[in-house]
Amino acid sequence: MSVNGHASIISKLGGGKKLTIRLNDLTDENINEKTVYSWVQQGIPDKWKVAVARCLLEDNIDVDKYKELLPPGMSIDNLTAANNSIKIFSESKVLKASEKEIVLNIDKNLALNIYQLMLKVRRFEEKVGQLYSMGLIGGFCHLYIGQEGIISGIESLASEDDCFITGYRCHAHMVSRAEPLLNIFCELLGKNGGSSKAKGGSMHLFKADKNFFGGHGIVGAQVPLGTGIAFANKYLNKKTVTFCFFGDGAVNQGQVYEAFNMAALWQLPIIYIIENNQYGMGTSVERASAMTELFRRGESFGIKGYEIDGMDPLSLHLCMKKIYQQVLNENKGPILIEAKTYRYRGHSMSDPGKYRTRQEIQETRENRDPIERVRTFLIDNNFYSEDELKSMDNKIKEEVLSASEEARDMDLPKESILFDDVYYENGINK
Amino acid sequence: MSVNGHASIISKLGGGKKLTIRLNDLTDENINEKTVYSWVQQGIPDKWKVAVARCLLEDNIDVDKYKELLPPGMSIDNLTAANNSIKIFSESKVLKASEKEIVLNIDKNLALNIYQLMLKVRRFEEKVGQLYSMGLIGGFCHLYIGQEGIISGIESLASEDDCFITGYRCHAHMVSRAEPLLNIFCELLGKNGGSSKAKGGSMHLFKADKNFFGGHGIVGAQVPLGTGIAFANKYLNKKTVTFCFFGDGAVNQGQVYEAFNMAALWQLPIIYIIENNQYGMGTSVERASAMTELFRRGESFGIKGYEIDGMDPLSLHLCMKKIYQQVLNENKGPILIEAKTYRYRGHSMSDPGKYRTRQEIQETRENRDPIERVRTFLIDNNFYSEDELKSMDNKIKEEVLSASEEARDMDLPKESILFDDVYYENGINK
Amino acid sequence: MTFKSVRESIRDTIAEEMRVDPNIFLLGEEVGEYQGAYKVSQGLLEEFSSKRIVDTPITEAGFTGLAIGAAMNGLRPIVEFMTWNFAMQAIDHIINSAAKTFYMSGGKINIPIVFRGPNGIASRVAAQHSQDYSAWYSHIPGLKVLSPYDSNDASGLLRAAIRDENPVIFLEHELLYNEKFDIDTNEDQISIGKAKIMIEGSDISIISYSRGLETALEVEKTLSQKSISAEIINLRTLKPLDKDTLIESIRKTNKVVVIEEGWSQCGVGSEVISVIVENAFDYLDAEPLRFSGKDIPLPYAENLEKLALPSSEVIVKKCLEIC
Amino acid sequence: MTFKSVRESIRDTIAEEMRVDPNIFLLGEEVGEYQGAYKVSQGLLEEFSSKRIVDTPITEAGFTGLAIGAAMNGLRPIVEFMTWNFAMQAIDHIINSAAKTFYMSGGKINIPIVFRGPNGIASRVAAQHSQDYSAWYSHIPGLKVLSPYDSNDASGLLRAAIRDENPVIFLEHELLYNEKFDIDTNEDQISIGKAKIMIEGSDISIISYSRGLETALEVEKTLSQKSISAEIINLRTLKPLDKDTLIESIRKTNKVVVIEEGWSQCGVGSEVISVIVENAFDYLDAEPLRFSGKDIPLPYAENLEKLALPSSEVIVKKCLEIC
Ligand SMILES: Cc1ncc(C[n+]2csc(CCOP(=O)(O)OP(=O)(O)O)c2C)c(N)n1
Ligand SMILES: Cc1ncc(C[n+]2csc(CCOP(=O)(O)OP(=O)(O)O)c2C)c(N)n1
Ligand SMILES: [Mg+2]
Ligand SMILES: [Mg+2]
Repeated sequence: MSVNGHASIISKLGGGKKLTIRLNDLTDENINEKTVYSWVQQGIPDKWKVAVARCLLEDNIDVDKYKELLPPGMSIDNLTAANNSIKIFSESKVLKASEKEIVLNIDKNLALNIYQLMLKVRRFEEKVGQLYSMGLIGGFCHLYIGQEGIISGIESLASEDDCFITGYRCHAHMVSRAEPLLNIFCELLGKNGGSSKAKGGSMHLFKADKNFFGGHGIVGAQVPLGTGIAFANKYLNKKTVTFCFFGDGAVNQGQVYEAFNMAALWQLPIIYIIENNQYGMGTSVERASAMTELFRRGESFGIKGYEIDGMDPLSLHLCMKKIYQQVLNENKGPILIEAKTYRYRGHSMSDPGKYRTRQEIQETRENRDPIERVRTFLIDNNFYSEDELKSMDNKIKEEVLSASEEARDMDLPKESILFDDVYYENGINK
Repeated sequence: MSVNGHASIISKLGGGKKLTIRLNDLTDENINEKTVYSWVQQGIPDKWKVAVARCLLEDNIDVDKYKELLPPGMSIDNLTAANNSIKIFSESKVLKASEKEIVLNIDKNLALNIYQLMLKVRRFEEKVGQLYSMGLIGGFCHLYIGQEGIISGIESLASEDDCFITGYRCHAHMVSRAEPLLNIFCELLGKNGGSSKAKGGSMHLFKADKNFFGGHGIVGAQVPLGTGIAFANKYLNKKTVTFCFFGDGAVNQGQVYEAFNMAALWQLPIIYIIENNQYGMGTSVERASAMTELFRRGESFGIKGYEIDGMDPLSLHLCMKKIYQQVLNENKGPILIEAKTYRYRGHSMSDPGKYRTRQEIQETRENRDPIERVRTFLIDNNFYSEDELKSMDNKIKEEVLSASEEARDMDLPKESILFDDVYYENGINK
Repeated sequence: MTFKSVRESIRDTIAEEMRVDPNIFLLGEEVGEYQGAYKVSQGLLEEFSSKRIVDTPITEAGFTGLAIGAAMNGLRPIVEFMTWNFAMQAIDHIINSAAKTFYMSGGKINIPIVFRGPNGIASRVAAQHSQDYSAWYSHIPGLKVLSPYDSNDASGLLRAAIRDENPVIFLEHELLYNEKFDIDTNEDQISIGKAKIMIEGSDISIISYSRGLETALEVEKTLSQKSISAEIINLRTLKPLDKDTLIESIRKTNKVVVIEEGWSQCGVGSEVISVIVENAFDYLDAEPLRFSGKDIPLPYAENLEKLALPSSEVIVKKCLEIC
Repeated sequence: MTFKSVRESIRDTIAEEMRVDPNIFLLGEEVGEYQGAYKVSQGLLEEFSSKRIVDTPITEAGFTGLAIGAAMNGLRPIVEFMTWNFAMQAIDHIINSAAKTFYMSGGKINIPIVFRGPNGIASRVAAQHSQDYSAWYSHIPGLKVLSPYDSNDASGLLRAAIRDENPVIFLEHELLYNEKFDIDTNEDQISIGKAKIMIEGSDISIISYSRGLETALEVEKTLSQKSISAEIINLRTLKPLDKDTLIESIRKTNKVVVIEEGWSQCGVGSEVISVIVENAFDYLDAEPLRFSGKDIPLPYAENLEKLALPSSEVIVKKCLEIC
């Protein structure tokens, strides 16, 4: 394109003065009006061609015109990504706190909290697995072992007023929201004293007084439900954030996108968290999803997404904290998080698990275990000694053991409660 | 960044030779190895900085490194859009055939076909509107007036083996697939001889022998159904394309995304066409959709999307033809099209239409009418005279009138058919 | 006594309740700016603003789940389905998330929510838009199912529904919206679970609900001309069913007819008949009669559509046979 | 005569039919590589490849609609729902797209498709995973609804379903999958619409379906020890219901008991009772008895779960009262 061509572009864009203002607006540089005027004679320098092309694009001036302005390695399509309407698409990305940030921002107490919660969940789940194998727990039973970093990294930044909701893999969320272990064990064992009066079982745990809304057995259902919880919080002017957890399998459910659209349309204070443990039952993400970058699944609905390593609880905590504050204080919800994680056990206790290799599991356990990771952090930073951590673990194990023993000694629920809780005002259904 | 910095970048990228190969690979230019070598001494010129930054990005070399390489007006996020993983996102775009392309590629016959089909649909629908107002048609009745450019631009490139499916706004698709007008009128009037034996009415028209699969009353249902039609074609090794039409309101239905994911996962030969007439009943796109660039609604599922002006039937025809051939011959399905259009009438015949201004309708009719547009083309290119077109119109009007009169004279359906067609082997339900 | 249409009765009741309780809100497709697809919510947006009259995208599963979530967390949603046909897209949430949660949570989480909209047939809209869901919903424990006939039912039952702490299914009928009836101010709020004897009689009990009562009342008129005294029972609540009223009536009349526009198999009629034969077998002097919509998807043509619904002439004829 | 489990019978029948007709394919969640959540499709992927044994994402509405579309266009899909509970997400397609299309299109488009999977209760999986959909589906014209009890039913009815040109609902029972039964080779294909008299009797007719028959057979055993001769009827087809067999049996025994695991209101039992009193009223010597799952969401605890289901002891006691 001749210098003449460039001159005509500049005039189409309103002349040197207007263009200067636009370029300063568009970029971080502070370009001088004179300089821009000089381009009429000298042509637009390579450095500025992209910015000028963006102006042309904004004004919808014929496409062919700016093709030539683009440097090698860029197409018009790439350029459009720079303009407003598509901004959202390029904002999704992988988030990670660096080692340095972690050391600077996570103190002994916080790390301990995260560590202890993970450990409590792990020991609890291990015991549940044992009880199930002994035939003491019925039905389906989905363990969270391997995924503890996610709930712990989040619980440690949330307030009690913040709301949680998840699917059937919900024991950890109960532990996290401080339900006494005894009650959860009683529920799983089908005993009097169970969190849901032994009516719901493993998949239907709730802790309404701490804003944990369950515990839902239908894959994906918690996404609209959680969106409604956030809707209510906004309606009631409550300053809280809702955390809505679901799986990489659930992510293909249509109702998820119906909820995304409404959440984005009404700017609801919710953070959606895909716990991507890489399998929905026996189906790997690749076999279930055409687009496997699940954190991008909100983009078609205007929701920003971030991928975070769920096996690195401290990094997750820091990244989530920023997002949490944006949603809480700056009305930046909804946001979508894909937390990469892994479950060490089968989908449920009855899963033969032939769809993946032992080695895959082994390697993840050895190299990426979230508890080990924080343990190392605690030791490396001289917060605790090996011995201290060992005795901490023992204490938790004892707590778990004694709660489970106590639960085993409990009675079956009274038969008289069979017809209770069908309707709120009791009795009508009897 | 000093020249030294640039030299280190070049070495990180494998040196001048490797870099040359990569740059040639990445861009359309043919850059010389010597030139690239010279950058070690002289620094990377502005023109090439973007391409080099892309190489760094590809190799996952620390982000901060290439920040400085980017010209004003570009951010790293924009840059990522140029790289593979997000390729799909930037491929969605607005398509349009230029005046020149239209003149070169659309001959008299083709233009006439498109014109006549549009006209036939319009005159048919006008008559239906009259009959409805006279109380002769019952229930809901959704007219297609204003949207004729879409079906006509597509029918004129499709074969009889290609499959169509749509929602309740389906009269035009029947006309397009050459159902005798008499049968459609009979159906609408609830008469013997109706396309669906007067059992389905306006929303449930089918022409199985020409691969039109209806005519569905549940918003969004046709999207999985259409996907299944394409699934069957692929399974049976039939070389055909399925065109699945739905509205800007339907686009928020979750099942649409379930279908998108499967279509993309299994690479089905289907083209989804959003007929964006800007309203779902009384709700404008802006009030229903968080992300109003509906052609991007497939991106989160790996489906490329294009926006096309549905009021410019000749341009639409040419753009769609390319896409059609890609899907048919190159297995490039699924593809998503957003055809921008407008309905001149109410959502259904009973819509008071208070959600938009008369002026908005009037302006669209006057400035963007698809029939007028092709009429002008036919005249400007001296294919037909005003008079010829006038008499064409009269002929169509007569055809429509006589079919409608004949239909009005038909009997009501026989009462004996009431229990037919519940089950395939008749009689069981009597 | 006021005289008003069913449509206005529903609208006015919603407005009255919303004025009292700020946590009640209405959501659904076209309820706001469009004033409701069937104009039931006319004027509400103006009074309550878009915070409380919420237009949704066309996403039944999504907004139903959202409303249930909101109900779990302190609000009292009224969900309008443009018609109940479209609620099938959301039925998993209605059953699994709304009806079962109170029980599954051991009484921890109750869901005060009303699902409402036109149910059953409209005029000439064919099979996909013409299904009666009365039987399906009344099959489900955890739900209450209400089926108003006249304006009085509409306002009194809807008030009870909105004030109820449980998920309530409220089945309106489009072809009754325009009908005007007297409103009995003594029945400001109608007890859920109670049927209403609309006309007392001694020879035969005719039991129906919703628009079926139009037919029932026609039948009663003809029978009374033939000196047969029919008792007309309006079920009002389909779940829990008012067994007592039904049984008592049959003990008196010894004959029973059930009329429903919906399909017969596992329908409301089958339940009513079963309850009666289980509990008043010895009082029955003739086989119970059931008149339902024909066992076919509803056809579009005017003559066929009419044939598909229960006809008062046929019912009268059959009644005469057993009376 | 072969002796095999219900699970194998279903699998083998699918395989046999697939070998004959290349347009039959199976799709659903985990049917392929995982070999079926309940291992019903064990080995099928290996034999038929992923073209015909199609693992889907967790998208019930989507894959159901997709399968129906495929059936409109020349294929014969078998859709496996991991359990019927999850089919609620897809029920709009089953009813509006599958059941109604043949009628709405005036006979132009038929949908040869089988929807199958475990229905009703499993063990200890609580309310969201424990619903019996028999009553709902048999309410709908345009569907055929089959409910096998033993291996013979499973293979014979499934073969009929797969060969049928209409949408067929095939309701299996997880707790029967492992049970082994004789297969009667004379019943290679069982006629849809015919009930089976499993045990002939003269004193009382006990009618049931699916796992309810286990209870029915227990009851029969106890009654026969007390010299009461019970006729056991296996409904097999829930829609269309075999009225003739039911009526004939009652004409003989003059007493009727219906057992179902599902809920009672508008349930299968209510329909059976209605059909009987409408058609054999004068033959009934006692009020019909109905035993159903309790009208509550199914609880998780072992003792409560048991209480929620019909118990043979209670049934025997009631039978003795009327016999
Ligand atoms: C609607 C529905 N379909 C199917 C199921 C059966 N099911 C339970 S869990 C599950 C897999 C879900 O996988 P994912 O979302 O990845 O969660 P994860 O189990 O890995 O935590 C399936 C298919 C269900 N519960 N609900
Ligand atoms: C599931 C469902 N919900 C609601 C309706 C009622 N309804 C019919 S058409 C329509 C609007 C659809 O708008 P759009 O998809 O934009 O199509 P258009 O009418 O503009 O062609 C609605 C809400 C329906 N038929 N189905
Ligand atoms: Mg998973
Ligand atoms: Mg529209």
